Amino acid sequence: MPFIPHTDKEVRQMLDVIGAESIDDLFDEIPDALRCGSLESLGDGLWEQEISTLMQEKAREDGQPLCFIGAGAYDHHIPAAVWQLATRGEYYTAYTPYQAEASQGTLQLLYEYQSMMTELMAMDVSNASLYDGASALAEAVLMAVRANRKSKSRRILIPRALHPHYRATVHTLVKNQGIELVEVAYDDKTGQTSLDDLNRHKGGDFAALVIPQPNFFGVLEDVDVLAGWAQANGMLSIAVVNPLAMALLTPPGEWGPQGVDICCGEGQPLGAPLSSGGPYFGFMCCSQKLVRQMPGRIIGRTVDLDGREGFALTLQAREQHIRRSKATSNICTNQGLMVTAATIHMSLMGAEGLSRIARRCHGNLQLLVGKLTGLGEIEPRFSGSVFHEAVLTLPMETRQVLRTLAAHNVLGGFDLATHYPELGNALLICATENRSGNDMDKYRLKMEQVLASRRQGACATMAKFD
Amino acid sequence: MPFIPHTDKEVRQMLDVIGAESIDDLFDEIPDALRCGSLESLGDGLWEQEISTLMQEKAREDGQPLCFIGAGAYDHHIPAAVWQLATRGEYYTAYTPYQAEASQGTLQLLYEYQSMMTELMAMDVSNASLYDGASALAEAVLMAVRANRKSKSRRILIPRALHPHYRATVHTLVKNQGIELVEVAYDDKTGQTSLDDLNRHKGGDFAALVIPQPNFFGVLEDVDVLAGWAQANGMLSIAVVNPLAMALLTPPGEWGPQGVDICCGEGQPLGAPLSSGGPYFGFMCCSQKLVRQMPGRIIGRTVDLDGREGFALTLQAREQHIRRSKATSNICTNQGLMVTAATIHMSLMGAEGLSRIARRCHGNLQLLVGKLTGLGEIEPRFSGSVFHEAVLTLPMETRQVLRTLAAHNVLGGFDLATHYPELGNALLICATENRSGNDMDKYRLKMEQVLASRRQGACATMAKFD
Amino acid sequence: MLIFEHSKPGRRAQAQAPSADKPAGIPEKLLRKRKPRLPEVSEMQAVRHYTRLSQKNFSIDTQFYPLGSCTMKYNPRACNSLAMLPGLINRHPLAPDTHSQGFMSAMHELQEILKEVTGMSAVSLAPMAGAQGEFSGIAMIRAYHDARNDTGRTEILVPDAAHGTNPATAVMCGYKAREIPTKADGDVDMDALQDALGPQTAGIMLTNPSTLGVFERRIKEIADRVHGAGGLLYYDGANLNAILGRVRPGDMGFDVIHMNLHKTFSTPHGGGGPGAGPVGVSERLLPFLPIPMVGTDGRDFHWLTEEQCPQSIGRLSAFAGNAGVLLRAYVYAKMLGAEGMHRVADYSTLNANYMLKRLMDAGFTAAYPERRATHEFIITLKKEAKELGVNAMDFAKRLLDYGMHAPTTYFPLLVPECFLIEPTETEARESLDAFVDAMIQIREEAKTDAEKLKGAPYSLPVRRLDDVRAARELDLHWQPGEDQA
Amino acid sequence: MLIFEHSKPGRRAQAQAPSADKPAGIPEKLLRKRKPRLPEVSEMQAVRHYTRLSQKNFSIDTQFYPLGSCTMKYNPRACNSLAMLPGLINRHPLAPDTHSQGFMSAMHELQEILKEVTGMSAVSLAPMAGAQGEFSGIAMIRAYHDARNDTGRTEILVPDAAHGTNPATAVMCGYKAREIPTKADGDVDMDALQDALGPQTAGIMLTNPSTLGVFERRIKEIADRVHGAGGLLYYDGANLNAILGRVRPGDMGFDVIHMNLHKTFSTPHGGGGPGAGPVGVSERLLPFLPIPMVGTDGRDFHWLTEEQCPQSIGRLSAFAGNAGVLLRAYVYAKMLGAEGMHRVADYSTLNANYMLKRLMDAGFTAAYPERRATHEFIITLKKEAKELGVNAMDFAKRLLDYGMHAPTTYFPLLVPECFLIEPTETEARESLDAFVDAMIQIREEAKTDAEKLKGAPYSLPVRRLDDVRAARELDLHWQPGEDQA
Ligand SMILES: Cc1ncc(COP(=O)(O)O)c(C=O)c1O
Ligand SMILES: Cc1ncc(COP(=O)(O)O)c(C=O)c1O
Repeated sequence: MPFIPHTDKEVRQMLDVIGAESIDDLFDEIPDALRCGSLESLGDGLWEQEISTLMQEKAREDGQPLCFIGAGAYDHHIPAAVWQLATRGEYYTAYTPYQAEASQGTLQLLYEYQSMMTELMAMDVSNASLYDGASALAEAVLMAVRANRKSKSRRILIPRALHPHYRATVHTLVKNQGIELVEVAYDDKTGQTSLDDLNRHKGGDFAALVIPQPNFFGVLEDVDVLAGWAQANGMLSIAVVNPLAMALLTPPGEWGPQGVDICCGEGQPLGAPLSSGGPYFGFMCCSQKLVRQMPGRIIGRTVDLDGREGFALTLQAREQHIRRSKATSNICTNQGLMVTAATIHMSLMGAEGLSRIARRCHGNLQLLVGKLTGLGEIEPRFSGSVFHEAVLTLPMETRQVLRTLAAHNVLGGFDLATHYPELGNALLICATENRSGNDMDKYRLKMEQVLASRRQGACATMAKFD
Repeated sequence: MPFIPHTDKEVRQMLDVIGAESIDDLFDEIPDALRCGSLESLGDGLWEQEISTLMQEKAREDGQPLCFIGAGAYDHHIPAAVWQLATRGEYYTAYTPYQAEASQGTLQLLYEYQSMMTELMAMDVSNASLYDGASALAEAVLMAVRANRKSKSRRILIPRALHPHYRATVHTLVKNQGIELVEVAYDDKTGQTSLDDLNRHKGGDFAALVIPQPNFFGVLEDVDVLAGWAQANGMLSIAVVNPLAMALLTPPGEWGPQGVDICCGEGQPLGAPLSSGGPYFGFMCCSQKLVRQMPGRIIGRTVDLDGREGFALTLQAREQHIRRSKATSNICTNQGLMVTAATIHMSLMGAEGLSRIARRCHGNLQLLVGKLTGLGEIEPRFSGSVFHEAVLTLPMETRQVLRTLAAHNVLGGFDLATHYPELGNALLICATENRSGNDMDKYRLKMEQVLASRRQGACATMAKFD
Repeated sequence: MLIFEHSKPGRRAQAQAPSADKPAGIPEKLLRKRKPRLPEVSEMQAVRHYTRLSQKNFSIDTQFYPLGSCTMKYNPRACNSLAMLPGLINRHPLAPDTHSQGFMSAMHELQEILKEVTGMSAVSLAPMAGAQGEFSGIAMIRAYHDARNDTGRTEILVPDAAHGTNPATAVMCGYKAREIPTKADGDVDMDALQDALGPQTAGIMLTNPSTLGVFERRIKEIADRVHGAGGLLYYDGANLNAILGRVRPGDMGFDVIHMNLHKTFSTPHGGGGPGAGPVGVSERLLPFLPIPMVGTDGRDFHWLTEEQCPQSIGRLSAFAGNAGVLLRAYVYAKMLGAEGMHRVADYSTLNANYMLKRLMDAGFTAAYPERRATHEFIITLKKEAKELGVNAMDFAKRLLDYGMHAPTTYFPLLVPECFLIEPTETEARESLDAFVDAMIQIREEAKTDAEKLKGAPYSLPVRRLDDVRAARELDLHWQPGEDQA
Repeated sequence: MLIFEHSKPGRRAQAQAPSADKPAGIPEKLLRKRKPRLPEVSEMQAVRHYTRLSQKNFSIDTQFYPLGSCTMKYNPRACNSLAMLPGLINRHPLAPDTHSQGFMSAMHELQEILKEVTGMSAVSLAPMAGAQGEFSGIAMIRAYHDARNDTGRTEILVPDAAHGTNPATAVMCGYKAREIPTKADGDVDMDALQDALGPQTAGIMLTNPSTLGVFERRIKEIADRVHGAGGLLYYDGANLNAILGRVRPGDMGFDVIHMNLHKTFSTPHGGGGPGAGPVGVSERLLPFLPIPMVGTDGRDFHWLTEEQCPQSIGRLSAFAGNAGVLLRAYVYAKMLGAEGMHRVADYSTLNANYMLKRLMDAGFTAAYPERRATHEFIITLKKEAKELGVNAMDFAKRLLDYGMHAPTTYFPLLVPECFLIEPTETEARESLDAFVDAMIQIREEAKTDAEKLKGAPYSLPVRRLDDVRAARELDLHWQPGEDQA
């Protein structure tokens, strides 16, 4: 019986104290008719060696391909110290710091995290995390609807150039409250959110405009204009940003005449491994005046009975455990451990380190685009300047190309066909600092072979190449 | 400059305090003629991402073969908790507990380790580690020569059936003190140390007899007889044992009429990964009366000024930092972290757990021997009962067999040809609990193919099989 | 000392980022002008700072942590290391199926395991915590009614003892949350329930055992009545630990449930997450499960998304939820097997009943003295508050000095001066005894020096903190310049 | 509380070992009758116990640790994780070359790196710590003389300041250790050296900078004289950190050296090891290097053993030394590169000189006030002992209360009331200042309340321990039955 410390003798002694005959007796309030069988389909438990072997096999099976997919999850180097510290039992096996005095480690760390995020985003306040980037945007939308006193509308302007999964997630999470997402088109040439299309909504009543930076295509938006437009039209502005990019790009707090109202995004680039999509964490910052509308935990600095500095959960009156049905959100457990990792990650990298990584990724992307377009039949799809990711147009079906590349253990990028059929044979690529020059050359070579075999009309034989 | 915290400003300020112009000035006592160049062949430093990639490549290169080699290093399962705890900074980055009050963690752990080892070996006292099993035996030999007041001899009886690398190591480490190792033959039929050969030395003046259990062939010695023989002949007895086996087999403290005087061995099976042969740790226990002859650190329990229990290094008068040229050994840094792991490992396994693993390994060996001898042309070499390892005789050159198996990523065992040419085509095999039935079947299949292709006189074509 | 106070301009952890070129092709106006003032520390300074900070936490790995409703049981270390194997941790969420069979096979098997232990027809692993599981569940109930054009249902019933996430979730799904009172014996007030039911009832959210630490005995009747009124039953799985292998939500009549894998399946709480809150449903809610899920043709595994599940309530996250947490739960479940699963409930229940009995024998007041404890139970310190002038908070803070984390205090709200105590199955009897002994001791201290108790804790990095000031004089981040002060 | 005191008969960490058959084929008389009384605890109990125990340690990751002669610098976390990559950690030491090229290439490159930084002709990585490196070095000197039939050499010269391992090593190699005194300025007494030299001289063991924290300026002259007498020079590499990239032992005239990779190359000290003590030699000692080493044909790598090295002093361990430690050193060296290596000496020297100056300015007494500090230095608290009645031990224990590990005390033996202080290059100036401030503060405390100081430490898990009792009433292991007491 793994993990259970009781000896037979103790069980008998404890039952004696209780005054019960057997453990079965302790379940005597459960109606007989409801009792279940023995879960036998679960089989025997494995001991640690067996499960280790099994997991190693599964890990091996997935083959560690060479990956040029970004699309919202990025393969960054994480300093070894980050997870060696974050998995220390004292962080790993504690819970939400309800007893502040016994949780100063986590609390101070979260306060430091909030400090780092407000700096990075140039915003007034930060919460201590939400689930992920997509759901954080949903919370931001709900918050904007609550907070925008000027608007009676439950409508939100959301760019089509925003990550399609984010749009889907927001839809799931807000539709039941009657909130409507109105799509803003992108400019077919630049890939930026279309000002023309936006201007169609001028004068309309919307609670907020969502502004991605960079957008899903890697294209950089003209954020000053967009933030200014929102303000001028009585809407709140919600930034959705890549936090690593913010070491390099103008942060949301400085967009337009007075910065955005809310900013949020995916924290994964700050120390979370790819890990099949999670756990990551959503971050959220806002202006001071909106702090009481913020969802999630917030940590404050205060003093103890002796006047010594200490940290505690604060503004709990926003939260479900106090406010119940009137809470700003139902969120309870959030992504504490990922924030622990992110805080350590940011401490190790510093502003200069993050900026260097951002520049390196960006440099790699440019290299890769150069290598692939150098093959002659591949073109950048958009003219807008990009950061870290870009869309290419291929001379043949993207799905076909990717499948052949994958057979050679190269994941060539993200196929835009499903979400943006209007783009034709479009491919979203990314090359983080973890991709070397050799890696990119390998990609180029494989791509060259795909294109060559297409010219020979013999794509099917490609698998023979090496 | 990795790992150096100084900013340029600080350097200037610090130099000002010192009253120096530059860092170069601080080296002005080094004669000019001795100054060296810039070490440029070392090249540029790699950042963490680069060295990570490099090490991953090297690790991949070695291919994680299926391993049936034992021969003194065993691929056991190590509970995940062991190294997650042992690499906690407080254990990993502390040093020898010279300041006892600031090192109670390590000190108590070492005291617990000593307690576990005396229990496992049924001996009076244990030290806190030596380098490895082979060098521990050398220390035991030196200790026996110092301690055996009855004998004036500097000669030691050492079985040929002891690990050849142990014999070589002991030779290196003791020969300069004029100590002579006299080999005792093994019985060609049983594989046990030959009593007949031993009796040739009856009445001779020897400081000690070394008794392995099991011996290098995996064969179990008749330890009661050997320990009794040593005592009867005025020699000290030195046991060299596999600590895991001691969960199952009679421990050295109970051999013969009154147990051995010294026991030592390789601690690796207690929580140290294979890791290319190290770091492991040597353990050593002895009878109470020899404690002041023991090399290495020893921890004692004592009290503090308030009468509270605490732990400290003790009997330091044996050690080089106090006794200098009169110390029992020159050992200083030993294998603390490995002992930390071993202590946690033993706590998790308990006596029952160790015994189960020992039995499982033993069961696997028997399975494997059965599978291989079932092929018809392979025979067990010795008739003596074995634990965990065994010698087989092959119908063709061992080296050739192993090479072909290795080409199929199976490491088939240890070739005895170099160290025991008299054994002919002999192979030492081992199958720990980490080898599954499938693994053993794979070995059998590959061996079958080797034998088959030999029959067809076409060993060279073997590489084509799968 | 804050990490910022270790910072010096120009200091860097230089092993962590090589120099890099100026970014090409990005218009100047989009580039950041002023660097964010993140800490500038050496690698060792960061390591030392966060190592020492960690030591200021209580945690399962260091203390008994009987925080009711949170199931703070041992988190096996193997779950951590196996979920972090290079091949798993480096898998991109959008990797093609050809490079995902290992991962997907584990996820599929986890779906099957969770179906089996809960008695539901299908499971989606997508929700990222309990509250998101609740959201999915209630959204599915809504989708179900909508699909049947049964649009007049506007209320979700919630017992007054329910966790705060329940009513908050109902509201997030566009419902009104209506409270149902509890009877003195801890069961739902059936009359009040009957009164509340009607054509406006979309469903009810229950956990069983309830947050009062007792098993709702009339669950079948409740199910019948709610179903009779056209509503559906939602099971809040936070307390699943109590009944694993004993009784299954599906068999009790629930239509939809969530599980807290960070509780029942022992994934770590991480100082506040990440968790995972998979949802299971009965046949009729199956079309509405959140995506993505893993499907199989019996040989290979593939993702089920919008295409295959057009009626799904949709996507809850950018990718597939907290995959790394799910892997940990998978490892845990595989290690337990059928028998281990069963024993979780057995021993967590044994521990709770033992503690309850010992506390009652020592003169403490059980909130539901006539009832069996489940995996947790409640005592009320009302009497002590009145007679000795020390309340539940004082006991809680003083327990910290005794080296134990406090139980959940002041929740559920309906029990005054309440301690919700959950020892979990992984605690040895010694911990339970030590807790009871500490409680007795603290009561003695209260008798002789109540004031002293009110000053507790004394042995922690800080003494009792001023929450009021924290909320009034908001100080939510470090201010540049502080380190120079 | 000892782990044994958490034990209960029959309790087990059951995830860790499945049941197994009775062993077949082993004669009954060889089987153990009584089980060893190892702890019987649950996995959580072990984890909790050893997590909490760890918190009772000072370490580099938690405190400033200026333990002279030990080079307690930051141990990069990447070295740990990369040396523990699955492929590396699972490699069997006897795996064939076909399955070892990755590992061997790293070892070969490390040999080359160490040659370069020390200026020696060849390096063997075999020794498992400094003392075993010393053994190998002196054994090689002996082998050299023997090979030349120069058998009358029976003495190894050792300065009185030398580390204890030096004379102990000489004896282990069958030599007599003869002490050479040090002059008041910290350099070796050349006259005494000259007197000691003779046909009986096998060699001399030196470290430079010496353990007195000063650079031996007349090293070339010493080398000439010792060589002139037919002896060889051994370099104790414990202090290599001070001179990396500034001066090389090979260039100073040493014939053989060891390095402490756990010092200079920042592999962790692990609470007392493991270390690694590779040896480097000049051309004439090359044939005698300990085996195994890694050789190469320019393309592939192979082991060099007895066969290729018939004159080798032989094997020092069962396999190839502390390979995992060597991998950590390799990673460290690769991260540093040429420039990083150089900076180690620069900044460790800067830190030491800064601390020395600040302490002197504060009125503390340098042992060698006229000399530059190297990477470490000595102060003597003789004056404080006399005037205030508190000795170096009292200062040391009180420093612990200030949250810093004490320097090395009472070594080298020739300096009374001695503190050997080695800050290392990875400490920030703040740590150095905090140490100096603490020393000043402690001296103030001594002036007002010397008795209090003698009771230090006060803030650690225990107060000052009774070493005398520990050695007199030997209690070296737990006794079964204690837990029942
Ligand atoms: C009874 C109950 N329901 C729901 C929840 C919410 O779960 P989570 O924190 O994972 O969102 C909790 C957890 O705190 C709980 O205890
Ligand atoms: C000067 C000096 N020489 C030799 C040694 C011995 O090294 P090790 O402890 O690695 O055996 C040490 C280390 O303590 C030392 O400081």
